[in-house]
Amino acid sequence: MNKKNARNASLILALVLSLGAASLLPNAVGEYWVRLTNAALISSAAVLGLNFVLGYAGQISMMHASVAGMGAYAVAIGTVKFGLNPWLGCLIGMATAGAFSYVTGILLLRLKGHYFALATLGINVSFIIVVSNLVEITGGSNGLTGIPALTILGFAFDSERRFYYLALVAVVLLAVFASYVRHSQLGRSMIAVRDDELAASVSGLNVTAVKVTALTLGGVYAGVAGVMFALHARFVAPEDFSTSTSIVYLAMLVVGGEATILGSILGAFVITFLPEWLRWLGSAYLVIFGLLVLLMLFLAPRGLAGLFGFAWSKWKAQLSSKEAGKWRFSK
Amino acid sequence: MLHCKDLCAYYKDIAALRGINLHVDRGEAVALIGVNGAGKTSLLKAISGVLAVTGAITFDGEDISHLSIEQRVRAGIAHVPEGRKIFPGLTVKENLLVGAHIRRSDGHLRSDMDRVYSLFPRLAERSTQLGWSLSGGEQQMLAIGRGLMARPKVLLLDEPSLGLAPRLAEEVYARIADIHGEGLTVLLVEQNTVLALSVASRGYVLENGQVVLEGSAAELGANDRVREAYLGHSAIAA
Amino acid sequence: QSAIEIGATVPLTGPAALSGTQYHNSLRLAEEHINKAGGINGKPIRFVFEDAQSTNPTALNAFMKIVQEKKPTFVFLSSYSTQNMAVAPEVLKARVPVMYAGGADALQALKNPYMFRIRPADSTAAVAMAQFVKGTLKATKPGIIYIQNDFGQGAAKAATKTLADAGIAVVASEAYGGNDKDMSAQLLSLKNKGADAIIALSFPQDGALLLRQIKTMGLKQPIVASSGVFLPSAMQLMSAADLENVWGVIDVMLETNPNATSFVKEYKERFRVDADAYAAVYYDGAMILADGLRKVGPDPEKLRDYVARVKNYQGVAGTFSFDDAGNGIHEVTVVNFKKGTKEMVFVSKVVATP
Amino acid sequence: MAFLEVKAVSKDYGGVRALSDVSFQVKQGEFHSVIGPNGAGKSTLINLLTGLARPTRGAIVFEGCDISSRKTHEIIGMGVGRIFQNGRLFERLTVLENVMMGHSARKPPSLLRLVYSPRNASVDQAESREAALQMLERFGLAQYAGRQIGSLSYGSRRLVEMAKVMVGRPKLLLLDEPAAGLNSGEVERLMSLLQALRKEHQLSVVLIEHNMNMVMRLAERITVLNFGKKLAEGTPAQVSVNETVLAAYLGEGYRSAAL
Amino acid sequence: MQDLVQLLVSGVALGSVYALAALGFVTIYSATGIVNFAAGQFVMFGAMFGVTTVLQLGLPMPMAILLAVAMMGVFGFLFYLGVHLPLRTQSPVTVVIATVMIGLSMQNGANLIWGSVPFRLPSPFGDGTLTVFDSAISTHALASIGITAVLVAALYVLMQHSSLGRVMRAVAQDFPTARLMGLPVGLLLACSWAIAAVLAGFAGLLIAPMWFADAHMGDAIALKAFAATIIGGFGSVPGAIAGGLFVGLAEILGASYISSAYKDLLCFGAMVVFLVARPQGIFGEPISERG
Ligand SMILES: Nc1ncnc2c1ncn2[C@@H]1O[C@H](COP(=O)(O)OP(=O)(O)OP(=O)(O)O)[C@@H](O)[C@H]1O
Ligand SMILES: Nc1ncnc2c1ncn2[C@@H]1O[C@H](COP(=O)(O)OP(=O)(O)OP(=O)(O)O)[C@@H](O)[C@H]1O
Ligand SMILES: CC(C)C[C@H](N)C(=O)O
Ligand SMILES: [Mg+2]
Ligand SMILES: [Mg+2]
Repeated sequence: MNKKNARNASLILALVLSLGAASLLPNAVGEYWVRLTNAALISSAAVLGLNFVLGYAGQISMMHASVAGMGAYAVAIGTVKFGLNPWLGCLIGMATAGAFSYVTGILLLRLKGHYFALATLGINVSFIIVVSNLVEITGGSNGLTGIPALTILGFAFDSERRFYYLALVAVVLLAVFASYVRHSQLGRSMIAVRDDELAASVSGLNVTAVKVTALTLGGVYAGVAGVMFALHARFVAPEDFSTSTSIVYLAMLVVGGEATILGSILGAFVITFLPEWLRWLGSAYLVIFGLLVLLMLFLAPRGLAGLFGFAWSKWKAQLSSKEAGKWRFSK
Repeated sequence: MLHCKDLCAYYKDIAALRGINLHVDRGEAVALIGVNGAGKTSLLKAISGVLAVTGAITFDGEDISHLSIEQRVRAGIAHVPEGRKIFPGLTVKENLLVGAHIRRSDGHLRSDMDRVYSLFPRLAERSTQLGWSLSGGEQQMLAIGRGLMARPKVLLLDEPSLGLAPRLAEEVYARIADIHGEGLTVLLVEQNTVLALSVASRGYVLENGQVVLEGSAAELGANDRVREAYLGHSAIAA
Repeated sequence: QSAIEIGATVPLTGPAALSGTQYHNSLRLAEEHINKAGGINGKPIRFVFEDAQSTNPTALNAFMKIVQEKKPTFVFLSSYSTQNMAVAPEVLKARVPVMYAGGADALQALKNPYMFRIRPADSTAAVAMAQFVKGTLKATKPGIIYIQNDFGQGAAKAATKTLADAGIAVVASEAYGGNDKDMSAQLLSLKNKGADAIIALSFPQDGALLLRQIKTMGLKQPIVASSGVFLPSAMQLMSAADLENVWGVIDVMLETNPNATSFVKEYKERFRVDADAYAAVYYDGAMILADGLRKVGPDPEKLRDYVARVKNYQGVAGTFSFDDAGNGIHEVTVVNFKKGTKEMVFVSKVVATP
Repeated sequence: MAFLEVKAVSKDYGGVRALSDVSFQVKQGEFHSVIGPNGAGKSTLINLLTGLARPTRGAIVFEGCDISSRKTHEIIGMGVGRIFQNGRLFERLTVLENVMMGHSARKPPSLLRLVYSPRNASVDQAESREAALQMLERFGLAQYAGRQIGSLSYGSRRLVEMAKVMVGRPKLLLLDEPAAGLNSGEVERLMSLLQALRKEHQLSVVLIEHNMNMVMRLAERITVLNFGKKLAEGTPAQVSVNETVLAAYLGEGYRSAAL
Repeated sequence: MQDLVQLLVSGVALGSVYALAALGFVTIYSATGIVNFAAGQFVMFGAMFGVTTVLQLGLPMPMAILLAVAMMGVFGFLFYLGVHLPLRTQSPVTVVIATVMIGLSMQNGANLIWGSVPFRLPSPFGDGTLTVFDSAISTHALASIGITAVLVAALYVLMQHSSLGRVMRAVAQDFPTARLMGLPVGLLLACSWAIAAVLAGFAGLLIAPMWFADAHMGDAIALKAFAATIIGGFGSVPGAIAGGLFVGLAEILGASYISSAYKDLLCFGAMVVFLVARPQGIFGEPISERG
């Protein structure tokens, strides 16, 4: 089936490109830019996760930052307070984030649309309140410092450049898995649920189960992001995972292109870099940033990936548009 | 009254209409028939302005190709769309009132309401029920009623009998005949060819975006190819 | 010849801009004065500003950008503790000395040899407040109300401890969120628990709101509030009535300091707002730095050692003597207000010993 | 034992009584049709059969177990397939993917399966894809496989929906006006297709249709509803001459044509 | 007991403010089907326009307020042209993010125009304090409760019982079909935005004297107002009131009887529990779907 080949082709292409970039980039640019790239990669992980929840299953989750926070704090507390090995911390972090999403999913997924959105917003707010008040465990609003760096056989990911490779590999793996899920029956089911819950359930889907799966999967991805955040900044504080961060993740996804893997990553990069590029504008730059993103939405309402996707969908349409008229009488 | 010249329409790169020529004279009732995917709905959409086309559409002698949907409605073209498109959150009554919105409430509003209610008594019973909860047929009745509330000069009907019980379908067509008798011009798409030809004076057969056959109802009814493809057993069924 | 570039990450957008703009101004003023006075042995000095915004990652970005692009010999950080905390590890990596004004104790706990605080630590102020409540107000059942953030939580802890050490139990300790607009519940519980004095640990705007609501609710207890509440930006939000029976424990009362008069005057003329404590300390910081540059030259390590050794520097904001925890200022000022006016009256200077 | 048994079922919506104690049975492999005027309660009945609504009173027994309080996906999993009266498909999926969704009636998707046995997962994938393509072929939709649903005409959508349901290999097929939007030529085609599929999979069918031609030719038994009550039940022959039915539903045209 | 009364009074005052802000959400949602994340910034602009007309231009109070509200109306109209119109046909999520982004610009724009120093807007009702059931409440708070009530009633009538409201809802429920009915959809949407902006304007003008006005006042208010909207049931005007009071009271009572530090947790926790128990909010949404 040519469609599948094309899909794989584009995937492999993406891989090659990113690996190519990997080897070059860090030496090409200054440390500050590598730092931003790392930040963007970390966000990419989170947004790839959000893409399952919103892009595919169509649930507007406004707690994504807090889920990442769960992961981040799990590592931070584990390593700082209990002296765990960071790698073990990572696993715990991802597990915590996943479990957290799973539970909230079970609790909240009867809620539809905006009701779910706000309930999750409430969760995120609550998360912030809790972590800023459990001073003994979380260090309160001062946050937790002294998180150790990851190391393999003596090689520590403690500089921006070194961390870059770690983040890159992680994101590529996450992206590949995401596309694997998308093109499985599970991926289709998520989209089906988004399009029409009634029809989905009548196709034999347990709608709630599908949503919970999407949320949990997204949670694990967010967990990875959180874990990376903690091991990158080596410092976590409540405000890093506030609702506004959740909204930023949403913005990244929409700007990049809902329901597309490429878009999730593009969006994360654009929204991370754009404000930095605009710094020269002085105190007006956040105003301009907002307007620019708005402009992007006008020009590419289906997201940046939509622009890329357009050409290729055109070509795809050609394959199928050979009007084979059906049971017509003029034989 | 309504003239279409070389209408062509594309969805991205799929051709839905390929050079349609058609005319509906004042007070006429014209039927469009054709297999699904032939382009019937697209043609109605083109006339009401939902679908952008190339070619010329004139109404009452004026070129309306450049007019917006709103303007065309005000000019007197009402389109009862495929798939009912009832406002789910409005009651039956509210749906009808929205249909009548373009005519600043002239005196006839009440009487028109009553007319629709007498046409479809079921709607009167359900007048305070929300649109989404109506049965398929009830929605269909509401869609037609809403179209009539606009007091159009020409009424575009896309499969009005769809989902209606046989008896009601006949009734509806009898009413359409009445209204038409009162001078309303009608252009209708119908799968139930027999019914369609029972009110229509003329008809067009569409296929793959083109008019392949055109003639009076009688001619079409007599045409073997039409009988074979569109009348089939339904001739007996009706 | 090329100027000596000094980095400054200052919050210019978001809520933190409130105090950020203050020292953005005073640093620019300092730059002028230094250069007018012949610069650094003839070389001009130049401040390179980056917006730290109001979150940690953005503060970190700003710091990294400056460090990478300018390789500055010295950097000024913001006055927000959490931002300072977030940047700390990078400061150590970059091995560049910095001055900051975040108040939290957690900062000095880092023992980061490159970080110097140019403000009384929040705990210093809190301890002073506690001492004042006990000593002057003779309160036996004080209550505390604090803003729920690094500053409030830290200060509340310190105050409670000092009082406890002095054998005084805090009868009620109530928190409110930085965005809260109605504190009546918290105030009511202070009242019911029979507090005979209220320690208010607040930021500027919520502080003003708090004092107003205390009056609306008709609470009569004497109130001792933290420095943020008496910054000009907060003062203009309050009426004389709101300030009745209120004491302030503030970083510095510029009006009482002869060295400050010209600074205050010029600042007002230049920026058409009143200078506050934050403006003052950053100005002093810049001046201390200038001296250092003149004496030891633009070398980070040498500058670090120099600042660490500064003792009894008389600035517009008071006396700077850096201890080995990197704290520059150890005294705070107690003030209150002339009846029926908003005019600040000097009460005492407290040299707190944490 | 009856294959499907509807026992004295009633359904109220606030003031509206959509169904009032309706009973009938469907035998294994039977082709049973439900007809009645608009608003008689036919779709409501199917909603009850598929767990989209709960009966106010009465019970529904399928293969011996009471499904009136089962979840929809459970009922579908038991081998019930349904199409909606006004066509419901997944706009963001291609025609092929839509039809593949029917497969989940037999094998619900699972993340664990994807992670732990990717091989089996890909086998399922291929399987459902094959099934879907064949079904599209039979419904004459093959050339639409790659298309977005939004780009199909009304009639074609109805057929895609049918194809999707059939991929789930149901034992009991519930059709709510499948012929609506098809012209008689297409209806003929649909009928022969239905007959064929029935034979292959020993399907039992409940058909709701206003197209009497289709009903009379396919149905073995007919239940007539009117205002939520059962008006009559019997063979097509019996029903088509039943005066009340003619009056309430079929109408004069039918009588004249029938004679 | 006496405390309880005081708490209830404060709670109601607070709640009515949230409710007032929530009305903006409700209008936009029920008239365009969009959730406006810039709503908080709308309120902020209302307050800031007040700052300009009252403090900076020094106009007499009634005139100043009228002018500020009028400016908001115009702003709402422009907002439609600049933000919603270009995205009319896009998925709601896209539009939601658009409102988020414009909100960011509005906030920082305000920071540039009006600076970061907060303002204290004088109250048209004076600074007095009344004692209701011998517990303290400022005259201003009392007045704003009254005004909120009036606005709510007006909006309810407009939306549910006027032909304008009817067509507005039609446009929100099915845009393409609304056009097919020949409704002046553009005009209607613009109207809705203008109305919502005016409501937000009132909210801002009433809030500023109590809580001060600065570029960042919007966020906190929006969060609580959003909660109120949801609890009440999206798109329901009476719901906005019920929701507002729920949030206001939960906040105050929670702070006093359970824990001030965790009161917002309680407030949102209560909300989540509430939603789980009643997924459609108090006044639920009538629209559902059927097979
Ligand atoms: N939104 C769309 N995008 C792309 N192609 C479309 C779209 N709508 C219709 N088409 C194509 O245009 C052609 C005509 O469609 P149209 O709906 O006009 O047919 P129709 O005669 O109304 O069929 P039916 O009787 O089934 O309603 C079909 O081939 C259809 O696939
Ligand atoms: N959720 C609901 N709320 C209120 N009334 C409802 C609801 N669902 C159905 N009804 C009413 O119940 C009656 C039966 O509806 P149903 O859809 O079963 O009719 P039907 O037999 O399918 O008619 P049609 O042939 O037109 O589809 C209708 O009058 C409808 O208005
Ligand atoms: C604005 C100030 C009150 C900031 C506060 N002193 C802090 O340490 O963060
Ligand atoms: Mg059609
Ligand atoms: Mg039905």
